[in-house]
Amino acid sequence: MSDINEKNPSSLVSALEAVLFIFGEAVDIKKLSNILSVSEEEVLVAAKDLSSQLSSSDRGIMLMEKEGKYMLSTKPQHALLIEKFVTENLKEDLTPAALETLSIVAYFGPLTRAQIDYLRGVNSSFILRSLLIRGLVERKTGKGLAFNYEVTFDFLKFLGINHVSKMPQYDEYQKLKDQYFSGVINEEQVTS
Amino acid sequence: MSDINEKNPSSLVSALEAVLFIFGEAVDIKKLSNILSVSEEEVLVAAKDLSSQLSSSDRGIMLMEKEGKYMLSTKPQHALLIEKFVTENLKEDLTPAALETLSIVAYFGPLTRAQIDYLRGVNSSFILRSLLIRGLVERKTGKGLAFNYEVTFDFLKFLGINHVSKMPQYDEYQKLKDQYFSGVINEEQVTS
Amino acid sequence: MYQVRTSDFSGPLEKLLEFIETKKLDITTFSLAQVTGDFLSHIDSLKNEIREAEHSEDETTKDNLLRMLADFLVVAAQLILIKSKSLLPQIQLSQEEEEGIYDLEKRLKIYSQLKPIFALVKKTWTEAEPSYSRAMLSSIPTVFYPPKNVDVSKMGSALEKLLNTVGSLFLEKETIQRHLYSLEDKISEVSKKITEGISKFSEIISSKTKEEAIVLFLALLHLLRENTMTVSQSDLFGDISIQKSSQNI
Repeated sequence: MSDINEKNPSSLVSALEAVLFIFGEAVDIKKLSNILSVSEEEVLVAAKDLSSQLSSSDRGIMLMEKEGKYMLSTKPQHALLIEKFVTENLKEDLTPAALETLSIVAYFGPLTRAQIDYLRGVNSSFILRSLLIRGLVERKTGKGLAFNYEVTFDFLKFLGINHVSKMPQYDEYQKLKDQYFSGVINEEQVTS
Repeated sequence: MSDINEKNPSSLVSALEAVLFIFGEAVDIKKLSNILSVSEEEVLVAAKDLSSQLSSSDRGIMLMEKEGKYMLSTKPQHALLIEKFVTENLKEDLTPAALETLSIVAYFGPLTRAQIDYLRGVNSSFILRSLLIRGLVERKTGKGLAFNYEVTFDFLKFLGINHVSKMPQYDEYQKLKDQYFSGVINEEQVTS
Repeated sequence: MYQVRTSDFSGPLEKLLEFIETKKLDITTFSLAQVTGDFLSHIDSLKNEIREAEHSEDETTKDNLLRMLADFLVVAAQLILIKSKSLLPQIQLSQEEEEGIYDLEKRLKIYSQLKPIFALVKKTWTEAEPSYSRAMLSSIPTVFYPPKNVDVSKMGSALEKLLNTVGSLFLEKETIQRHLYSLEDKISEVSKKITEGISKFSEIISSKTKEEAIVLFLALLHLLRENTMTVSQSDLFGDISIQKSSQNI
């Protein structure tokens, strides 16, 4: 195996699949570009290629993508088969507060806590903490001091989708984000 | 999906791939026939089909067969790449989040994952998994269904101490242990 | 994870929207003033639940209710501003407070647009078949790989840093409780002053800050609903006269 081989587009798709298969968890595009010795753009192209190949009905797995991270998972139509021998990750019910917060973060995230509070009209620190503990949202350091909240791969897995844009009526509500929330969501808000 | 769908040859190949993907280890054909609700002959045909599809140069994984057992693994041409990737990952410095988790386990272990999550305020499953693989923490079966996490003896030796009680301010923190974990929900309640 | 005893776990905006929809009103400042009473009654029922929960062992439910009450009080304060502006024109609102009123209206409009999403997500969450992934490096045997950047003192400071953060969480809970108790105090303050013979609301609020005046007004509305007193206003923008009701307090 040499780096030259990996530059062959077909080998690159193959190597990408192998790395994601072994790691199991999500891998950052930077790490992938580094290990595969290709540019991030080339990783992007290979990921797109892999994803479209896996979408064939013969394939049992799919490529998930979120914020520049990739991971392989099973297609949702096999859930009943896999449930028979996997016991972890039980999907628990959501309280209305959890549902509200998760929905807002899924459709409009990444968002700061101040932005979530604004949209919900209440202080969300407690419910965000519980969603963080359940592994349904995660937080990342944003541009300022405030954390940005977004949904996790586990959340997407629970819904059996490989990208957040597969949420129902996602595009429709993105329009709402642009029109209605201008000045709310896009503004850099300082959290207390 | 219903078992009838799985009888569709294309779906069957897809289902076989999904099941083997999750199992990770070699699975007996009897077990596969049972999980997929098809005859062993049908599993054989699907396996042959899957194997030939995976042999395409775009794919990074392959189907291995040995004495009636099947398993997915990466293709041999990626062996060096995978080894490099795995080693780099294991040798990485600990992130602040991983250091925090490791410290909690060292001072307050044995702890369940729910207790660790509660104290950190975020889900720790990914970090605990990586600490496990690096041999820094180990898990043991506790009283209930949940695992208990504690640091390994190898790690203590690496730190130059022979017991966790030699950690700085150990006794002081022990006194606070009950206070810090008072709000954690009982593991049995969560899983039931 | 949370064992919520109440099936009705709606937040303040959802509740407000519900009251406005019940009265078949549009989302305007006027409508907000119309539903202030309903909103305050709802706060009362929340407080009753908290009292009931006092005897329960369920700390999580108590915590949830307290936090929810705190959220409702924040919105209640804005509603009281709106209501008091319509009843007590002598209260001059600052630009910030005027904006607060407009903001509540705007947020309620946004919230009403968001509401269908919650139903969509709930349906998807309940019905979707999940996807599964492999455990991290599941085929790799455990080998001891000690990190270079770790020693006992670094671990000690990592823990100290975390425990400091956890400490501030406990503090946050106390702050909420303190605010709630101060509201209760104001209610008894108004009640006491009336017993002492003060009959004009303007006298009660004369030497008070605007924030206090608003809480006192909230207390007044509260006592009104409990029928412990009656109020009258001679003209639309006049002072409010307070009479102790014949019933015992």
